[in-house]
Amino acid sequence: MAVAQRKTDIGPPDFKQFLHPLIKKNYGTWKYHEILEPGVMVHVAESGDRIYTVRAGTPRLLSIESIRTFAGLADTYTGGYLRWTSRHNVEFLLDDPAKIGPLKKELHELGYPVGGTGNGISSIVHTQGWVHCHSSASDASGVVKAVMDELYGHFTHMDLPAKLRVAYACCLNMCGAVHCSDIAILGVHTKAPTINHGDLPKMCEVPTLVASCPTGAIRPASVDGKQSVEVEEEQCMFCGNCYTVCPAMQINNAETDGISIWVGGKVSNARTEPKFSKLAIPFLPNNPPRWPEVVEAVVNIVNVYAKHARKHERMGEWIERIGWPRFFELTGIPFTKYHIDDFKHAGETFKRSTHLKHTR
Amino acid sequence: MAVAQRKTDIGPPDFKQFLHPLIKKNYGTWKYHEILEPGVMVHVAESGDRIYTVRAGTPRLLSIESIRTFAGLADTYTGGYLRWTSRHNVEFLLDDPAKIGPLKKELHELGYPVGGTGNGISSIVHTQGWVHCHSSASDASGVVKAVMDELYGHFTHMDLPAKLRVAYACCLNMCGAVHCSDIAILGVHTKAPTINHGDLPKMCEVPTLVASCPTGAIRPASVDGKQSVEVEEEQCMFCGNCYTVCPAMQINNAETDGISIWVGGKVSNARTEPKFSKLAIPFLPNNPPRWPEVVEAVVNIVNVYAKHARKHERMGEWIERIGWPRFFELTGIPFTKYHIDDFKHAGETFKRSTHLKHTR
Amino acid sequence: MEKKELKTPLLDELEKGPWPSFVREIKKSAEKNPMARDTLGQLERSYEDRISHWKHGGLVGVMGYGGGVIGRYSDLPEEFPEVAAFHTYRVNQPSGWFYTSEALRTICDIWEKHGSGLTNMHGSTGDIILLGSKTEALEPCFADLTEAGWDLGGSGSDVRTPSCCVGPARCEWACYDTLEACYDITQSYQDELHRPMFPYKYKFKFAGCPNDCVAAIARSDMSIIGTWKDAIQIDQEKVREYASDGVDIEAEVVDLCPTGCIAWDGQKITIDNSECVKCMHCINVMPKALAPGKERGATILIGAKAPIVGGALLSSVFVPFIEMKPPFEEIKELAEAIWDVWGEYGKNRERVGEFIQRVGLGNFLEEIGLEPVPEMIAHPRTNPYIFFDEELEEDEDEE
Amino acid sequence: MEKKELKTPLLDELEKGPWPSFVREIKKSAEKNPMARDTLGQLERSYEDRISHWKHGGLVGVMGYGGGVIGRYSDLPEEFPEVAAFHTYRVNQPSGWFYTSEALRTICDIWEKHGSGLTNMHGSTGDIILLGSKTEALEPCFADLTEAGWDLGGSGSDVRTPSCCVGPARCEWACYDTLEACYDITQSYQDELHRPMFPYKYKFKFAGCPNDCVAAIARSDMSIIGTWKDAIQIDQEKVREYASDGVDIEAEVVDLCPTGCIAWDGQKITIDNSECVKCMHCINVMPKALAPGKERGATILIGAKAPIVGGALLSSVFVPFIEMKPPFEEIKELAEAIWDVWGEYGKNRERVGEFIQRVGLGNFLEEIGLEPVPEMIAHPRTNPYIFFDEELEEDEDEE
Ligand code: SRM
Ligand code: SRM
Ligand code: SRM
Ligand code: SRM
Ligand code: SF4
Ligand code: SF4
Ligand code: SF4
Ligand code: SF4
Ligand code: SF4
Ligand code: SF4
Ligand code: SF4
Ligand code: SF4
Repeated sequence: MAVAQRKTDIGPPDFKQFLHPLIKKNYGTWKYHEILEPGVMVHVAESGDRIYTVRAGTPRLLSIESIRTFAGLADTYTGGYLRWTSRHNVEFLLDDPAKIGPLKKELHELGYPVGGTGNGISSIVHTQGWVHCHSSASDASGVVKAVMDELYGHFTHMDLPAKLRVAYACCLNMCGAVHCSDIAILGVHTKAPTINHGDLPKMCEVPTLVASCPTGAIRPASVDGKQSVEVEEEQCMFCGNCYTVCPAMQINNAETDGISIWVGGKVSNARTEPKFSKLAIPFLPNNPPRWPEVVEAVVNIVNVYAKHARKHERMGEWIERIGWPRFFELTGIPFTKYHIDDFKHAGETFKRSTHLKHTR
Repeated sequence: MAVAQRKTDIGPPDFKQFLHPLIKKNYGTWKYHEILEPGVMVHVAESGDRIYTVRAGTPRLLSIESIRTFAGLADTYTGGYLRWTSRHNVEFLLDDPAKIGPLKKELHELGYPVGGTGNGISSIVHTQGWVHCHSSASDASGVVKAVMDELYGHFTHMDLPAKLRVAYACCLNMCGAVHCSDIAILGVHTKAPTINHGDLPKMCEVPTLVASCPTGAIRPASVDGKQSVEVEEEQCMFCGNCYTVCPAMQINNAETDGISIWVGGKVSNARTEPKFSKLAIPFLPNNPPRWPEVVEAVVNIVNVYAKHARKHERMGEWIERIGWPRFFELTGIPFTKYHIDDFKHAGETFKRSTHLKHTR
Repeated sequence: MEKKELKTPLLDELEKGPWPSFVREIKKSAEKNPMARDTLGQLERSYEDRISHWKHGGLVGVMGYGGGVIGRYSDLPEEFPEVAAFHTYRVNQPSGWFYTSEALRTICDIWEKHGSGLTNMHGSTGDIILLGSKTEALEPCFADLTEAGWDLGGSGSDVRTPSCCVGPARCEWACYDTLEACYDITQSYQDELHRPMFPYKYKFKFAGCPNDCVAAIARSDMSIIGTWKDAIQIDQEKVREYASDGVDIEAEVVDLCPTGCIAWDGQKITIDNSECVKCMHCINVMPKALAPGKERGATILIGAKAPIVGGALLSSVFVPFIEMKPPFEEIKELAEAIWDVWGEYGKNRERVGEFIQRVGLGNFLEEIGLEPVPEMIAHPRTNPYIFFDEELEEDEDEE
Repeated sequence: MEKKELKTPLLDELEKGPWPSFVREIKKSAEKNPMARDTLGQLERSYEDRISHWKHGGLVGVMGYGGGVIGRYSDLPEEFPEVAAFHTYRVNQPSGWFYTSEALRTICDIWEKHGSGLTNMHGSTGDIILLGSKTEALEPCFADLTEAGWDLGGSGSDVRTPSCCVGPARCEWACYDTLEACYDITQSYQDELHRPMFPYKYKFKFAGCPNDCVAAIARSDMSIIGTWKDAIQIDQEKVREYASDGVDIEAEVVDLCPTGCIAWDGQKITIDNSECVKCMHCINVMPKALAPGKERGATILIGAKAPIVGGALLSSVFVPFIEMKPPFEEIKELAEAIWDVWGEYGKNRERVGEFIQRVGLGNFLEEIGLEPVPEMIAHPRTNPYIFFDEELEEDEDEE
């Protein structure tokens, strides 16, 4: 096979060649923006120029066929200019407001919803799941699809007190900003790894493996005369780190893998400082293809939030105002010992004051 | 010597026998109180009865001569009833307001200042120091006396934005609520213990001693053929725990012991949750008999606080409002690497947002 | 021994200034008492040398007791023979530090007879500290003390002398009887107080309301802090009086309420009591107008301690609300359950607050037999490292 | 190989409902592409079995690069031979994810030729993910990509593909040129990006203002977040417009300002800019009326990471304010200084945020040669365990 002349370290193409002429002209001199309707924004430059954005949801996992479709739409409506957002939405950049309607119509017909702006729910940042990752405690795209089918109305309408960012990760590695999301859906393993003693000596170095375990649950052991390891099950917190360094430590388990729900994180510095998400539901079963328990749990939390939070109040800000006891009360989620931190900084999460509401 | 019949486990006397009759009568039915002037309060019962309190500062270390003097004052003015407060002040309990003036006058003449109530400075909770403790990095009573001589006006006048609680402890054991004080003055060792290899094998068990060190700085070693230990000086954080378990680990050091200053702690749940004090000044020299550097540092902090805080704002509440950068700016205290936590939960004290004032 | 003139130029400096002087106090006793005189001498030496001249204590005490006396020896016994041994008693104070002049005189007389004549009124834990006794005087002094109705407090790995705020004796905010609770608990645990058998010390402190005038949350393994459940009592007439007397209710009260649950319309305040976190601030500012509710009790918190060696801790919520009526059975059951678990699994010199962090609050609650409630935490865990039990799936299915 | 009919009843369920379906996407490619077809088949099996059927990657990649390709193998290679090896490329996206239709078509054509026809637009780090290539296709595909002007991003223990918010291209709040900074840094560190030589991964993210639309503070080892120093720009006329258009300025702006530094008198707002912490909230609510100040730059924070294995971290302040002008020398000097220290002393798989906590921020700063400033911390230490240097006394005497 004739291989083309090989280049390396050229880096990404210069973004400037991909900018809409109107953006190039008004680069860095935007004055303000308005959200005209869900998914449609205008940014007005000091020059008076206006660039219109139409944002559409995607499943992130895209066939090249769909990308070509988007390219076609761009050619028709934007002179060929488009971008993606940090949450996997596609954005078409128009200089002619008259084209917004027709573009929206086409997107609608193609099944890509226009929305995701302002005080609503945007696309769920997510990860590989069973589509490509070996560590995943659940699928990613399937859970996301099932949940978004129910949250759809909050994508196409800006009807929540504030932005509500949902994220999904399929294992504790948490690829994505899952740990700082208003609602985080997280695949969890709940059983210690099964050791393949046959493969282990071939595939892995025992000292590296032993060192990989943060709780020291893994110890060298001789099994059937071969150098291998054993796991002190009581000490295992199912982090999967051993599996990352050694494939013979099978952490995936069809029976005991499942999903946990976390709430109240945020990234922006708006009003309050960025926050981590906190545990709401420790475990829900893996129930493909539509994970009804997970969908129901997320929808319930969104509904309670939508009903009780004040304008501009993110999930975490709302919960901090009302207090965690009331969050559990209002959502009906049972509080368990699993909610109580017992990791390194656990003591920092205990309530060290008498500021209590005593309403139960 | 004829020893009286020996009793044990009788416990403390029943407090009820020591209560003023008016207190006994109105026990648990107090309605409200007023601070009539610094050090003088009235508590009014539902029955309409009134009990007056005159509070006076003491050095805490009292000769029985002085206690007898207080007893005499009580006989004269209160029918013999008096108490001490949780901050080592003495309180005389009167039913006759006409006696307040004469009692105050006598106390004044005896050199016991009346005050310590309301938004001012009460007595400094403190510890043994060189008067009785073997661990002390500095004296207690002497530092307290020198500081209170300068803060005296805030004891006899209620002229601060809020209560300001000063506490002193002579070593990191922190006997007293030093760690939650508006201003804490704390004796510190700053050099690793000197090991008395001669005494060590006689006085201490090496394994216990090794285990006592939180940083693992102590290791068994054989010195001149005897079982002893050595200290990895770089790992020592001068906590003195080894000295507590083994007298041969001499932590006291005339050259390198000194005093640190901490600010912004509180105990009450009023408004904000209780808080720990935080490091303001890592080290000031031991300079008996009047510790001028320490006195100056404390007075400076009090003055800056008095000038800038709002009404009802405790030291820590004020600092949290203005931010730590401004605290260091206003007080002129240099910020050093010692202020940055590097202990177990250090990461929790880093600034993890962009909420900054950028005014420097 | 011949009485030399004692020069204390450094300490004399501390007789100057307006604040009452401890040097003056030592001198008062030193006039008659040779132990106090040597105390003064040795202290002056410390001031010269910038170092303590005391040595470790070693085991001294009174028969049958494991605590209550702190042993202390001078490292300059030749120069200051009267304080060669200089042990202190911790005498258990009465609840709320209430005395009669007569009771005080009794103590003074005993201490004049057996010791240095120096005291601390009081120690940081709350005891009457009798500062400096020779070894041979320990037993006779103890006998006289008990005969007069006084007993020793705690030291070592035992229950430490409980203490409490002035409470219902002279404070309108006491949500339970701190003095009675303190007395009852102290009397109930005389054995645990006098005979060290725990992994480390265990302190009780009783505060009548969230102002916590005895600093319970900062320095007691079991902090019992009064609170209430129902509505704050309001006398609107008096609120208006404060307003017209110059209290800026908007700035001083409304704006400082941590939950923003008070409103003031110039005529009356309204409180959304379901949002109130019982912080006391509004009540503190207007004691004539506001008062805690009527359904009163206490929050039990556990685990406070000073920094040695894992870092200081504040107590954390254990029971959000408990009624506080004699004989305080729930408190006792709780304390004993804690001692059982901590006593069995706690390490030497591990305070209960550290122990709980080591074993995990969730596991600890299970051992104690207490239900986890969200009031115990500031927020749920942020890390995903959950130790799921084996029976997880079944548990969940039950819901 | 014969084309059997593929039944995917479980996945078909996920074609229902209003949200665009990833199953539909896979099917689109599966119509022509056998790899996509086997992806679908194996995924259906995962849905039946409730488990992933992928195995660890092992070392695959393109010549001369240590990263940019994630190796992946099926554990059912007999049943799904087309995805027996199914590696992904991470193709370095352009700053701000801007494309032309032409550029996209080029990528699609290359990927049609060499791979599964499936992509992620984009990966969580920001790359264009080309999902599924056989081992033998890796080199030719890479050659075509670079020929067309595209290069790979990072994977493994190297600089990871930097990403940035849309910034000055379409946002009025960008306090510096995020796109240029991202491009410049990416180009400057091609070697560090393609040849893993660090203890672990190192991510850069560039956000133009504290809204942080690229979640830099949550997931980048070096988070460069735009901010300003001077006064917020105010157009009072427009403020009044918002007010009359129904924005409740008191409730929505004044009450929510974290430092309470805005006031509104019904006619104009006043901001005490010395108290403003640049949180963006007031500006977010009234974009026509308010804008960040003119003295703009960025705050550099370091150390964010996901939880594995010491718990998640947010980045923390490292340089409170820095000007952001090409060629971004300060950022580069800082990054390189960090890599030197972390590279030398960091443990394997220890992110820089964890490393700093292990060695102590104070020590780290000394190594890097940066002055400690109080902006770096939320508050000073509360524990008294200070590692005093030997030269302490002299240091202090100098002041
Ligand atoms: C396009 C995008 C940047 C990009 O380079 O791709 C973007 C664009 C804008 N963001 Fe954003 N944000 C984008 C991701 C984010 C993220 C990151 C994320 O979600 O992972 C955040 C942090 C979220 C968090 O805190 O968890 C983010 C927090 C904000 C905020 C602060 C919201 C808050 O109150 O906390 C604003 C201000 C506002 O909306 O009032 C904001 C405002 C804006 C503005 C209004 C900025 C402007 O003047 O143009 C843009 C339109 C907002 C809208 O969608 O309503 N943008 N924005 C991203 C769109 C994602 C999407 O498709 O939905
Ligand atoms: C007598 C005493 C209790 C005792 O049993 O001995 C006591 C008595 C009262 N305290 Fe206290 N407090 C006493 C120690 C404390 C302590 C403990 C300490 O200082 O170590 C605290 C916690 C301090 C802290 O947070 O660091 C304390 C925090 C308060 C507060 C809350 C102040 C705040 O805003 O944070 C109040 C309310 C107020 O003053 O507005 C209060 C209020 C009161 C009232 C007004 C209660 C009442 O209605 O009678 C009493 C007179 C206050 C005064 O002195 O102005 N008391 N008070 C203690 C006197 C100590 C002294 O001699 O100065
Ligand atoms: C006398 C007293 C200080 C005072 O001048 O008032 C005192 C004095 C000593 N304390 Fe204390 N502590 C005293 C109240 C406290 C308090 C305050 C309290 O109880 O409210 C604390 C902080 C609260 C706490 O318990 O954490 C306290 C925390 C310590 C510690 C650190 C314990 C910890 O877990 O962090 C030690 C070290 C130890 O136990 O080895 C200690 C150890 C000591 C020793 C026994 C020194 C030793 O290592 O052997 C001191 C004997 C001094 C002497 O020669 O008389 N002392 N100690 C206080 C007891 C008097 C009394 O009974 O009323
Ligand atoms: C593809 C991607 C997820 C996605 O679907 O988008 C991904 C996929 C993997 N990540 Fe990730 N990470 C991806 C973004 C992230 C992010 C988000 C980010 O970069 O903004 C994070 C959190 C931020 C961070 O870096 O901490 C992230 C934190 C991890 C971790 C935990 C690292 C840590 O220090 O805590 C691991 C575990 C590891 O490094 O061993 C990890 C490991 C992995 C591995 C390589 C699995 C492994 O153990 O070998 C995954 C390969 C999946 C596959 O088969 O393709 N991935 N990973 C993202 C990269 C795409 C891209 O280049 O654009
Ligand atoms: S979150 Fe875990 S399972 Fe999911 S893609 Fe990342 S490493 Fe793989
Ligand atoms: S899953 Fe984590 S805790 Fe369990 S054995 Fe593996 S590395 Fe250790
Ligand atoms: S603080 Fe330290 S030196 Fe002072 S009395 Fe307590 S144990 Fe002794
Ligand atoms: S002083 Fe503390 S840190 Fe230093 S050797 Fe002793 S026990 Fe260890
Ligand atoms: S704690 Fe409360 S009840 Fe006790 S004295 Fe203080 S204010 Fe009164
Ligand atoms: S007690 Fe505190 S929280 Fe409750 S209403 Fe008063 S100020 Fe507000
Ligand atoms: S981070 Fe700031 S500058 Fe960047 S897109 Fe978001 S709002 Fe605009
Ligand atoms: S940016 Fe934030 S802190 Fe600054 S004035 Fe606006 S709301 Fe207040």
